[in-house]
Amino acid sequence: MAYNEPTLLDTLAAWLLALLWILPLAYAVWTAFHPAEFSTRFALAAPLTLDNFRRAWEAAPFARYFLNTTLLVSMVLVVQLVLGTLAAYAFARYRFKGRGIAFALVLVQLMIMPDILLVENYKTMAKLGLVDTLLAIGLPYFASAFAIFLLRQTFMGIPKELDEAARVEGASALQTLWRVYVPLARPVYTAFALVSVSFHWNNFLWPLIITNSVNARPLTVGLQVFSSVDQGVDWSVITAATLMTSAPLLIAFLLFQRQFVQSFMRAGIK
Amino acid sequence: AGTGLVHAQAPVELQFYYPVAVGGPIAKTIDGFAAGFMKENPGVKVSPIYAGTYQETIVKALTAHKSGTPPVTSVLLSTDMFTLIDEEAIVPFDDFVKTADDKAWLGGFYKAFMMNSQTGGKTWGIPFQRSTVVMYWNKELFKEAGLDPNKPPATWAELKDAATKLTRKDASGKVTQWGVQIPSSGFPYWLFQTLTTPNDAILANEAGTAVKFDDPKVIEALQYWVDLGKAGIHPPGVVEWGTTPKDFFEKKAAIIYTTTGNLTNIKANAKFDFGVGMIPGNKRKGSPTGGGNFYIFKKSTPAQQDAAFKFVKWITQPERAAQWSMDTGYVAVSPAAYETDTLRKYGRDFPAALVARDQLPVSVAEFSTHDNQRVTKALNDGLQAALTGSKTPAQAMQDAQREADRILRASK
Amino acid sequence: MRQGTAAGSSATREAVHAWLLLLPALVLLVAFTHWPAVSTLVDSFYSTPKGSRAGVWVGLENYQVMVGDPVFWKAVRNNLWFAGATIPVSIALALVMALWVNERIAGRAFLRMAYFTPTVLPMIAVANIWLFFYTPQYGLLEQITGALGLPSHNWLGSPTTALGAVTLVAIWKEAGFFMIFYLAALQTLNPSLREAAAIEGASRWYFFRRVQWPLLMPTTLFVLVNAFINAFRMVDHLFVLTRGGPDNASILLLYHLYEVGFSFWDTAYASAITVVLVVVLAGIALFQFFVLDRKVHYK
Amino acid sequence: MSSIELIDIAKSWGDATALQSVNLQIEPGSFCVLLGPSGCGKSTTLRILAGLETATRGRVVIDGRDVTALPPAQRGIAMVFQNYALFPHLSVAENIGFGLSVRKTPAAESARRLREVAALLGLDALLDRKPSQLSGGQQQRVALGRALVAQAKVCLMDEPLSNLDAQLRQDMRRELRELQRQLGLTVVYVTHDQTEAMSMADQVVLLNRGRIEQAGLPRTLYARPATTFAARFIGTPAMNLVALEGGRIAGSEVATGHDAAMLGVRPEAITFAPRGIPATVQGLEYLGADLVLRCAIGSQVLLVRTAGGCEAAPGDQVGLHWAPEDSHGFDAAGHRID
Amino acid sequence: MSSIELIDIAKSWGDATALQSVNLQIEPGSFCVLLGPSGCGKSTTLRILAGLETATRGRVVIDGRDVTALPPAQRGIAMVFQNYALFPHLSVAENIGFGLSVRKTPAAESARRLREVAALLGLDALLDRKPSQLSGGQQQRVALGRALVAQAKVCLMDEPLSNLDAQLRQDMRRELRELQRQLGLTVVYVTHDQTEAMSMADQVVLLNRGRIEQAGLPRTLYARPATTFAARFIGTPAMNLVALEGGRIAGSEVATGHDAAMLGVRPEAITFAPRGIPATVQGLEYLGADLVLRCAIGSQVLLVRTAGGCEAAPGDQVGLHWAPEDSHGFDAAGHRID
Ligand SMILES: Nc1ncnc2c1ncn2[C@@H]1O[C@H](COP(=O)(O)OP(=O)(O)OP(=O)(O)O)[C@@H](O)[C@H]1O
Ligand SMILES: Nc1ncnc2c1ncn2[C@@H]1O[C@H](COP(=O)(O)OP(=O)(O)OP(=O)(O)O)[C@@H](O)[C@H]1O
Ligand SMILES: [Mg+2]
Ligand SMILES: [Mg+2]
Repeated sequence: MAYNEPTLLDTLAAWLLALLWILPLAYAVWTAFHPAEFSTRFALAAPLTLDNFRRAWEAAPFARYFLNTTLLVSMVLVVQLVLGTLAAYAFARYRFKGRGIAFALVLVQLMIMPDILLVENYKTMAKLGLVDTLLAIGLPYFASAFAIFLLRQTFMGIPKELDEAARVEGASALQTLWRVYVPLARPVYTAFALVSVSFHWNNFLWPLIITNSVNARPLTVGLQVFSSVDQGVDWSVITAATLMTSAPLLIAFLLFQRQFVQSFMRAGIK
Repeated sequence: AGTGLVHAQAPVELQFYYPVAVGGPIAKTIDGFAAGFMKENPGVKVSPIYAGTYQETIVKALTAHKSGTPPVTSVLLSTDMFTLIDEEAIVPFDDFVKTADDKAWLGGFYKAFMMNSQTGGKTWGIPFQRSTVVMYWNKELFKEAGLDPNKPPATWAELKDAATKLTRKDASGKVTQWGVQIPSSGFPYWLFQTLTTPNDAILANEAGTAVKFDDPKVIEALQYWVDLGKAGIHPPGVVEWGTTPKDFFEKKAAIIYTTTGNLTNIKANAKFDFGVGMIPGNKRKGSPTGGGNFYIFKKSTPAQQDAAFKFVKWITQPERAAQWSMDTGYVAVSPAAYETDTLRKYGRDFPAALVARDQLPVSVAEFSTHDNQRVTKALNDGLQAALTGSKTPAQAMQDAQREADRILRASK
Repeated sequence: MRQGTAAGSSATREAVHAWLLLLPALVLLVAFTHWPAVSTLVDSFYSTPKGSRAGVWVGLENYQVMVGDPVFWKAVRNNLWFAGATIPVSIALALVMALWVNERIAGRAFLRMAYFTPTVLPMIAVANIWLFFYTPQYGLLEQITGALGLPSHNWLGSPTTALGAVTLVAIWKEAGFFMIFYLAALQTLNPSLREAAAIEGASRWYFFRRVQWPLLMPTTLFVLVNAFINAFRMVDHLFVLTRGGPDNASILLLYHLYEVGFSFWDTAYASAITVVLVVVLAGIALFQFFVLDRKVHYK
Repeated sequence: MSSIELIDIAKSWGDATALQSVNLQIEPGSFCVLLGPSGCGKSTTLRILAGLETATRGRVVIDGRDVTALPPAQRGIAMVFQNYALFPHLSVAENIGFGLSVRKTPAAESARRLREVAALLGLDALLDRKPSQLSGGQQQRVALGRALVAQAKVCLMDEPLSNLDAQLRQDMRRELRELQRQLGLTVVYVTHDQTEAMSMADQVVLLNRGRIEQAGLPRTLYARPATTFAARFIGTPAMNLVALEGGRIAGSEVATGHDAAMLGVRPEAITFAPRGIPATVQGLEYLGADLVLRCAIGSQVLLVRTAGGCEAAPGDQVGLHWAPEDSHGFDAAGHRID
Repeated sequence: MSSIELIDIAKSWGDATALQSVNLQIEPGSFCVLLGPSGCGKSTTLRILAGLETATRGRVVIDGRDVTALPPAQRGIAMVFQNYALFPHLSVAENIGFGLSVRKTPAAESARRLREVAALLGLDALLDRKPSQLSGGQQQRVALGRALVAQAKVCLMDEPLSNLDAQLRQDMRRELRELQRQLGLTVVYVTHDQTEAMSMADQVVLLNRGRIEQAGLPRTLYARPATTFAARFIGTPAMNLVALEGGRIAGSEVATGHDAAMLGVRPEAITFAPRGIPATVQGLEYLGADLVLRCAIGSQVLLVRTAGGCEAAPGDQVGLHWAPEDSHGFDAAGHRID
């Protein structure tokens, strides 16, 4: 209904903010498709070119990197979601001794910068013989405090009646989780998936350090080639490479943002 | 040639980390070298591993080292030598230099490059992708300013003079074109050496245990830099390294100081006639070298180290060095490389490429000490403080000196 | 009596279930976070090992060094400033964005994507693009201010604006990121509450203040804790933009920590900074969490 | 006092049609009850009136003003939602006072009104509770309270008493009706309870499958149902509808003197008379005050309501009687024949 | 068939006491109705039985097995929630079939049962809808369907018909009762509708403020209320409770022959008799089939239920009569005097 809908003023403000926010992307698009001399000048008559993309594509085995990255982010996402869901459920719906401490221990992961743990984790991977594998890139991120925390908050907000109804129907804890909590938290899963995929798609330092061969290396390692500033920033090729690597993410976002539209909690509970 | 009789069935694994610090298909060139080497040495399997920027490469290398599985060899900054020695991560090359041929090879590099590769009488690194700072100038702008485009400033006084003429302002008094631009972000100390060296000051001793930031000659050099800014012919504040070439292309700066590694880039993107010249002198001429050396890691097996040595020697042979220089814009590391046909021809067609070489005889080591990055930071902070006007040059350098002394106390 | 034990055994069973659910995550956490973190703590009481010279026990010396380290204190001050700006601004922006794109606003899909771009774009590229925006003379900002006839300014190169400039990038990055979580949370709110409020004649602001905001508290708590931590963790863009300069004007704690750890290779001192950083962060974040969690309305 | 007019309202979601063409006029200050089977469109009608749902077609006029395109807040209405729609994080007092604080009613005034409403609804002791700490009926009362406290000129109530016990419900009915009269409210009230409809309504509107089946005074709907649907829907137990075959009760020789397809007689209009129409008791249902007998005549079955104390057993033979004015004739299409 | 026993159950949340000490025995295969005013603890009792709430004290025994500490899934029960608790993300079919698929009932079998239940509840056409696309009554039927399809031995229903129209409700009642008999279910049923309680229950349990006020056969509760509370609660309109002063109706000279503090007479037990007790009609309420008159005797007011067709007007003088066996005496504490 007309109620609470954004006014014209809102729409204007929202668009203004959006234009500001998308400026870097817009700049990337402009620069990537134009010759280098137009990377700082915005002339409508500027000729279009795909040369920047060609240069970027040739600089590293991007096809292989795409494959690696896709495998990596899928693996990480799936494991994060599974482990995060289980743990979040325990925190949200069980009362047990040590819950506060366990949760604090999980939260602490948020504060510890993963890069600080590089050396130790490298040692562990070396011991496990995992150096230079996709698994090694993902392993430290499998248990995500971020996911656990987010899902806990979400699960706590799911009406208790639905949990009760499922249990009365004979569902075990895991069945309840799978059939009630998970589907109801779908927008949040979508949100987390987008964020996790974006993060691991773009994660750089750890993958660089723990991998050596093209077989295990992700996209960002290829992308990094262009960021070298010893000879100055070449915006044309950086932006082309960025668009090339980020395009799948942007498209995925456009597709998945629809998942947010569905709201569930309308009926069934008085 | 007959030294390495290796069993074919047990190839020696040779992991080799390299950074990429300039544009271009560097990975392809390196892979090509590796393949070429393996063809000639079937007993060795070289795996070149791209390891990011210099900084990321050393993080990767030292992380691996600390976990007991370092690469066999790696290209790292020449200035990381002391750090690597202190970490006991590398071995000197001297142990592998056995034959006369080896000795000749080792003696064949430019002295300026070896300054950063040797200490305490030992050779710890072999120059590979080396550079130096040179001056680029826009000939068109020179013409417009009524200067001789083929006669770049050769002294501080000339530089200041030319820069003054080259500075342009619009009606509102806003500068639209700077006379000269010396970047000061990231590694200001390196660019600063283009001022201290001509002023006949050497910032660190060869052992890397003492620095002389508060030397009046150093302060004077800094004062010159600051004065360029105060005179309104050099951009104020800290100037970004990464955008400096672009500033040059955009004619926002008529003269810039930057690495020879930028030559290819500038050649490709400058839409005007430009010149490459030696850094203007004052009391003398001179510029620091920079870039990366090969190191051999201690925790690898003797067989691997031997193979690495062979590889390093192979890859720095004049033909390879020449090719590398052409592909990347780095300075070839030995005079012999410049004697090769390829480079000779290249130099003929593109004389600017030879400026760095010509400058090498007066070049000095890139600033490096024990606890290198920490001391460097002290210097960088001081430089930036002076350039942004929050301290006087003298004050800034005295503070930096005090800090450096404190840090280096432990190394003495 | 019997009832007591029956209830007791059911509580035990619950606890066993809960721990089983937690187990996989906890094992990985301990292996890849807590264990290394503990060894960091231990390292902070030793001197930095150099080569074959193992670290020796130095007690609190590394911490004393920290207290006397002016760069550390500069980083602390900068970081507090940075946090004070990024946390409220990015949360507020995220919320406003989410409220907008949750409604049937014109061009909703585009707006959502626009706000989300900071999360999608890799930091390497983003930082370089922002570098262009900030570049004096022909940078985007200059082109705009120049068109308006304002004087030129070296945003990243002057100590007065460098920190503000990197803060802006952080806000840009964070707001779009948190927007996603607010958006997801808004979708799980019961729409009939909006109808009830509509009938009561509540204005949008009132509805937001009295209904949406309190019901979004679980998400706000999540976002707040993360924003707080990120204010101390988000330094990637510094590597490209200012490297903490000029003269440490934009240095942040974690960047300083990286310098100490990966440039100076003073791992012991880095450990000490890590320990302090983690302890302070954990203290504040856990305090936030455990105090606020009680006040948050969950269903 | 506000008048309400619904003009040719229709509503569908995709294939699902909730309302077909509803035309309705509600007098200012009157109490209109919407009745009808589950899913017939009562709530939808209310929600369109409130502006919570946009009608697919038609106009809503309140007080002569076309409000079709107006948001709910500008229509000057209060509403009790069928699903309560309480704010889960607000206390009972805050829930009830929500609208008051929106409208910035002075504190003293709102406190007074809150107190009054809470007392009326028996919620005094629960004002600090959250909805989740209330029983179903208590929640419903809070929802009712939120609507009452607003004192809007038009009040829409969607089954506001369905979860209350009989006694409370009766009290509430009386109070509501009183309040409505006092304040001159126009109330549109959905209920499935006929007693409620009958005792409270100035006008009863009977909906069936998204159409108005009959609208009028309660007495009219009871005494002169316009269709068999209306006849069957109103009254408990429902009106007996007996199939006729040539004026006789189907399967029997009993002539009725009606030339209709169906004959309707209310169970409470039938009395026992020794010389009445002979019938057989087939079963009985005990309802406390009443007893409902199932009696067969020919192939047809009639329910008869009698006093609870009555002694009867299945198999008994009884004589049934009803007055001619208590019988209603319907044609084959189910329309009343007069 | 399962028996149920509640032994000394108490429940409180902090200060708020919902149940004080409930002892209840429910026969296997019987239909037990919980009655009581809003907030008296009916839902709480059901929830404790289901294992959704832990009693503060006491034990729950089902089929002789102490299930106090058992989780809901292991108690072999089905339940209709007062607030439905439908899964918003599942379709009607999936909601109803939830328990079946959780228990891995074979597909053919579940499809059959689903079909049957849907047909029974008139939900056939709505099986693919989401709960948000249903009307209130339809949602309630889905909730009912979910419990019925399970065919658990014990079925708990919390006001399962409150949002249905009278007709559907009557059909449902009959169907439920039939199903219960057929399958031998033990049903515990909460309602606020006395007709429902009276017509369906084998045993009625009247709760008041967390205590059992009276439990027994429906007829007993109606005919012999143990307390004034029970007397007033059961029956619509409620039983008249007239204060006596020395055996006389307060404020009048009418002697009753009772030595009690209160005299109870049901409105439907009162008839008009020219020579009855003189009274004045004060008001009337039209209920369709019935008319309820408010008549004053002395300072006391009595309700009288009479046929809807009766003509009476306020101010009329009437004579009232009731049989001695229809009058109930209560002492000052409200307990029945026999
Ligand atoms: N979580 C809770 N905290 C405190 N009090 C509660 C809570 N849940 C219920 N109560 C109180 O317990 C009492 C009994 O509640 P219950 O839901 O059993 O009532 P009920 O008999 O089902 O009433 P209704 O017919 O209105 O549904 C009520 O007074 C209610 O306010
Ligand atoms: N969002 C929707 N999508 C599709 N159909 C809907 C939707 N909402 C309601 N309906 C259908 O519209 C019809 C009318 O619904 P409405 O809620 O008005 O019924 P009602 O008369 O209030 O019934 P009840 O007495 O059961 O509450 C129902 O058949 C329902 O299934
Ligand atoms: Mg409805
Ligand atoms: Mg209840």
